[in-house]
Amino acid sequence: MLTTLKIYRYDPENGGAPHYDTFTLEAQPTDRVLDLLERVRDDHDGTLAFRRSCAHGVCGSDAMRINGRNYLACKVLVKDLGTTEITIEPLLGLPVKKDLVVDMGPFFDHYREVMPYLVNDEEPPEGKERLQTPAERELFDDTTKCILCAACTTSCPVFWANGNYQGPAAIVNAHRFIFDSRDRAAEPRLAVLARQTGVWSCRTAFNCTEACPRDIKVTQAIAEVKRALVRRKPSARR
Amino acid sequence: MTQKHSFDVIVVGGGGAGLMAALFASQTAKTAVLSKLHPVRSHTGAAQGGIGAALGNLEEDHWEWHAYDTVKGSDYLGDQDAIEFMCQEAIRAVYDLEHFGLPFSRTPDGRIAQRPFGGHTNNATGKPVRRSCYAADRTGHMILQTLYQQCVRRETIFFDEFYVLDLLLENGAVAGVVALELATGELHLFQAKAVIFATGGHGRMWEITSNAYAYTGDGVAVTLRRGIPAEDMEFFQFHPTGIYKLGILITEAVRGEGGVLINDKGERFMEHYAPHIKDLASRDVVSRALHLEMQAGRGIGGQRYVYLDVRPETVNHYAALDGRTRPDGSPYRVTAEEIQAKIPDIIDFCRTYLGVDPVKEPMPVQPTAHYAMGGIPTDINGRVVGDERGTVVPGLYAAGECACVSVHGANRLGTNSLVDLIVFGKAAGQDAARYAAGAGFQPLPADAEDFARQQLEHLRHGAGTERPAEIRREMQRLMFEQVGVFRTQEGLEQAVRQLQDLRARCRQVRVSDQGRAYNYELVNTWELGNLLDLALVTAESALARRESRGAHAREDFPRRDDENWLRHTLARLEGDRVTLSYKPVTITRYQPRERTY
Amino acid sequence: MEAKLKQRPSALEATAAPGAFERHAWTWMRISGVLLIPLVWIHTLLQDVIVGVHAIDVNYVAARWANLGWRIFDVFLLGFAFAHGMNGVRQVAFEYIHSPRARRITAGVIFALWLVISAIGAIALIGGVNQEFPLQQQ
Amino acid sequence: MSSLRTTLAGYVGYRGREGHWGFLLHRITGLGVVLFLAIHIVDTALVYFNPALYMEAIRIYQSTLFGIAEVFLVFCIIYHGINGLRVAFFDLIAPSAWAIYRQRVSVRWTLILTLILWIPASIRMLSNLIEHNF
Ligand SMILES: Cc1cc2nc3c(=O)[nH]c(=O)nc-3n(C[C@H](O)[C@H](O)[C@H](O)COP(=O)(O)OP(=O)(O)OC[C@H]3O[C@@H](n4cnc5c(N)ncnc54)[C@H](O)[C@@H]3O)c2cc1C
Ligand code: HEM
Ligand code: SF4
Ligand code: F3S
Ligand code: FES
Repeated sequence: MLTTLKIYRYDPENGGAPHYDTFTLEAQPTDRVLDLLERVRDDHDGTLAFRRSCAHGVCGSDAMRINGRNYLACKVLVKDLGTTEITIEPLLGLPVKKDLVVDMGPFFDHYREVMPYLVNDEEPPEGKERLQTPAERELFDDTTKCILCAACTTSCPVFWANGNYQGPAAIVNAHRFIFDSRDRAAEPRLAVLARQTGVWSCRTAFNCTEACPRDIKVTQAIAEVKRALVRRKPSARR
Repeated sequence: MTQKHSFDVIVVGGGGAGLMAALFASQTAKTAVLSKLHPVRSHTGAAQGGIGAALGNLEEDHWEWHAYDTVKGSDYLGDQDAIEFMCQEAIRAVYDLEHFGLPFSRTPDGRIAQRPFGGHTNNATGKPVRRSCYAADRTGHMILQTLYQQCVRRETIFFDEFYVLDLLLENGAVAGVVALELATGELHLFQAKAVIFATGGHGRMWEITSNAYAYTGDGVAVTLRRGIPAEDMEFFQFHPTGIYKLGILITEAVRGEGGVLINDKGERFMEHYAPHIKDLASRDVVSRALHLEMQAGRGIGGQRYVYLDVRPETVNHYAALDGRTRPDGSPYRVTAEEIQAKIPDIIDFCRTYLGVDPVKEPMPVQPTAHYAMGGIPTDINGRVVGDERGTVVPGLYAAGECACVSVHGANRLGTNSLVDLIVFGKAAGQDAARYAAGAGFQPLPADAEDFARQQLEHLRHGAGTERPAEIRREMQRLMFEQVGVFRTQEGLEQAVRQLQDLRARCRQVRVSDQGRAYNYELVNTWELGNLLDLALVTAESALARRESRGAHAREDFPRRDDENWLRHTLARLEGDRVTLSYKPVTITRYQPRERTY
Repeated sequence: MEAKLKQRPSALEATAAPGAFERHAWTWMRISGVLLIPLVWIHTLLQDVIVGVHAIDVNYVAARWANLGWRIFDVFLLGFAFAHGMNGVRQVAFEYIHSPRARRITAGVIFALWLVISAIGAIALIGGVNQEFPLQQQ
Repeated sequence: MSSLRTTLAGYVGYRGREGHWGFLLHRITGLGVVLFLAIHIVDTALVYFNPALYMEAIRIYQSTLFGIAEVFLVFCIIYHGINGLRVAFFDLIAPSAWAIYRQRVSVRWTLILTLILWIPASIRMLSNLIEHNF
């Protein structure tokens, strides 16, 4: 079927203002939007810039706005969109570098702020694993799935207004460690998230959860962090 | 203007192998990681099933068994000293990962959970053994994330979206690399005492592949251009279960959990090909079986696919027939919920891309180009070996899928690549740091980046009219048809001829994007050139090897020929000419035997 | 690029950061919100729906405030609703205003407004309807 | 980049689902109510400071225009209240309810409930208005 792609274009070197280009191409209902972008670059306009790698929703390269909503281009099929007119735009709230490529720097800055790594300076048992029951692991299973695609953070109305807000992805990655029974740094991590730019900025707008291509219950994770903060001993309030 | 940087160790690639190398090298040496993708986008994140290590958490297991299975899986082409080293180290490596924070799935008593995988057996009984340590079906994702997290913790220096174009050798030793910064289109010169390549595989030269767009064999192509041979390139693994037409991988863990392959007649055909471990035979065996079934018209509806069936009723039916039991001895039975919990991502892929729910319907699968056994020849310390006599290239290292140690020989066992990354990534990182501590910088010539610059200029401003996408598609189709699961003399000769044509045409390409920032067209075209180099080497190596071994199956030479071919291929590329030489296989305790499953 | 090399999180310095104000504010919005359901809804139901603005005048207010229970009700209403609302305004404002200076000023203005208007309301509630004025003027 | 333009473009242009619209409506209704409340406190306080002026104010409230605005005000109060209750319940008591299905359904129910409460109230208020003003 004939499909129309309207793609956001911006080229920093030609100094031009952002505009939209339209391409018409033949598509199967089961084509990924990423396949269409590939075809545009291959056969219509080689200058189109977008990131991609795995093409099946596990590397997090190609989050973008498709018909007004954040998706991974490789995880949404033409038939899922229910229309043959497809508008493709870069993520909102991050600086656009070229066409559909955005600067992920601010996103990863927020990620790094929450200490996204296991902290446990006790000697691990020599030549053995640290034990963790399936029930303990279940507590943070959901948030280990994050592929850092930024679909959530750039769909969040609070983040649009305030780029200092750490955003759902950073909170998800903090959650992954706060609730890991092996970790010992929940306190400093919670302290980061207790700042005005942390979890309290979340207004439960829920766009993040709807956008997450890994089906992570993002808002729930944020709520769990909030609860951990509310229930935390006052001693943590330094 | 070219920017210059200087580091003791440069790691090229931010996947599992690269990050592991960086973590260990940076402990003592000034280290930086250059990666064309942001590290968390690396293809290690796509690995699903697990990482093999004889922890014996659920039943008896020994690293020697793991080593034997690996040797046998490799069809005796693997170097046994390296295999023994890897299987021993695997245990440590898995615990290291756990200590780094990797969220493995757990046994009820809190230890790392393990599951069966193709080719992993109890050596005493020949039955499948639970050796694959896993985190649901996202083991690679967890490894990649965990290693990246540790790098964040240790403030590893990254140059993200830097594309390495060239390796600089001076006086026979490493001097540095040349890289293109994607964001600006500028060239950077990195001076280094040691360079570790960890650039992953090159499955994108085939039409149907489980591999990422980024899998274009850059590391092997760069070293090949600089006179380093490529080892065993004819051995490329086709995974039996890729999603029909898309090639997206359905992990072997699906069969480990009890899934079976079914042909058009409703038969579990693997019974005929591997009477002992059936669906869990080694990948080359299963891929060939699929191919033969389809050739005989027993693909579903006569098409080129069969069914992979993991519906609980099917699993339970065949588990009962096989007499399969749980660790406690009770009969093996699964429910839809258990399947869902063990392979959530696979189920998600099938729903998304096929509209098929694997718990209710079987999945259409076909063999998909998956893994490069061959690559840059190295020793067990990751040092690149530049010739058949074992001469080490000072300062040059390789690890991960782009390297060939060789532990996978003619056919890699499932879960062994992740082991390879961790074990040899670490070894390479440590050895590179040690080397850098005792070595000085090689002087950089004034024209260091000229080669890369000229090539880029040629692509940008050449007079040609060829379109890179056309050439790429033709190459992919050609390779899938002629250099696929089964190969013949005529097919390979034809492939070589046509590849030469394609290479000639590729010299006439011209990219339309004249810009600098994020010029992906330029990069993709460069990658096409790399793939064509490796495709030619692959086809020539395959043409010369007149036997069938592991993943290399010749219809005209169906038997393994240890007398003439128990040896590694080393291919060199000069211009359009491939020259081949050979080196012996290291054998310690496992003598070549017939391989049956 | 060099700027990217600094990757150490500011995590630990955050421990010294702003205390628990935002947490209390968050809890406050929820607790006060729940209390506001009876307070605001009864008030609205009575005044706007059942009685209606056309029936309201100074005498009506005087009659209502003659009852101490209603006065206490209104004290709660004033206290909870306005503090809830003004904190809401502050939260919204902070979302759009980022510089610490501008935020301080905004917070100051909102706080002052809250204080003054609450005080006006409180004085009226305590003082009641001012009978000194000749109502017959109407 | 975060900016007012991005924000407004997102509010209007992002094709968010129930949560997105629920959030915007909560904000608008909250701000609307607080603006009214501020005025309302001051004008009611006139019963103490200046009862005559209070009567002036009441007369404005009794105008047709304000009568209609009042109907919307009541909508705001009902919606904001129910939605606030919903949010508070999920946050404080059942975080696991922050899941896609429950969220979508609960936002829809919030609107339905709001309408159920608001429509009879507005009928009564409007008939009041018609009775007195026309
Ligand atoms: C779908 C799938 C499932 C798999 N499942 C399993 C499994 O269950 N168990 C198992 O053991 N193995 C599995 N494998 C195999 C295994 O995942 C890979 O072999 C392994 O991850 C490769 O890791 P690597 O570190 O070598 O490369 P990668 O992780 O791919 O990293 C390559 C890195 O090199 C960089 N790079 C490449 N070229 C350049 C360049 N020119 N300049 C700069 N940087 C460059 C890339 O940016 C990237 O960071 C699977 C593979 C696939 C495709
Ligand atoms: C009727 C019962 C009420 C309940 C249950 C309620 C509940 C809530 C809750 C839970 C929030 C926080 C939302 C969040 O943090 O995401 C909130 C925000 C707010 N409330 Fe209320 N509220 C009620 C009445 C009022 C009243 C009467 C006013 C006006 C004075 C008001 C004004 C506000 C404002 C301005 C906000 C901020 C909105 C935003 O952040 O977008 N609320 N309310
Ligand atoms: S939480 Fe989901 S949407 Fe957000 S970055 Fe992670 S995977 Fe992407
Ligand atoms: S969209 Fe934003 S407001 Fe909270 S629930 Fe998600 S982070
Ligand atoms: S290309 Fe990897 S997530 Fe889409």
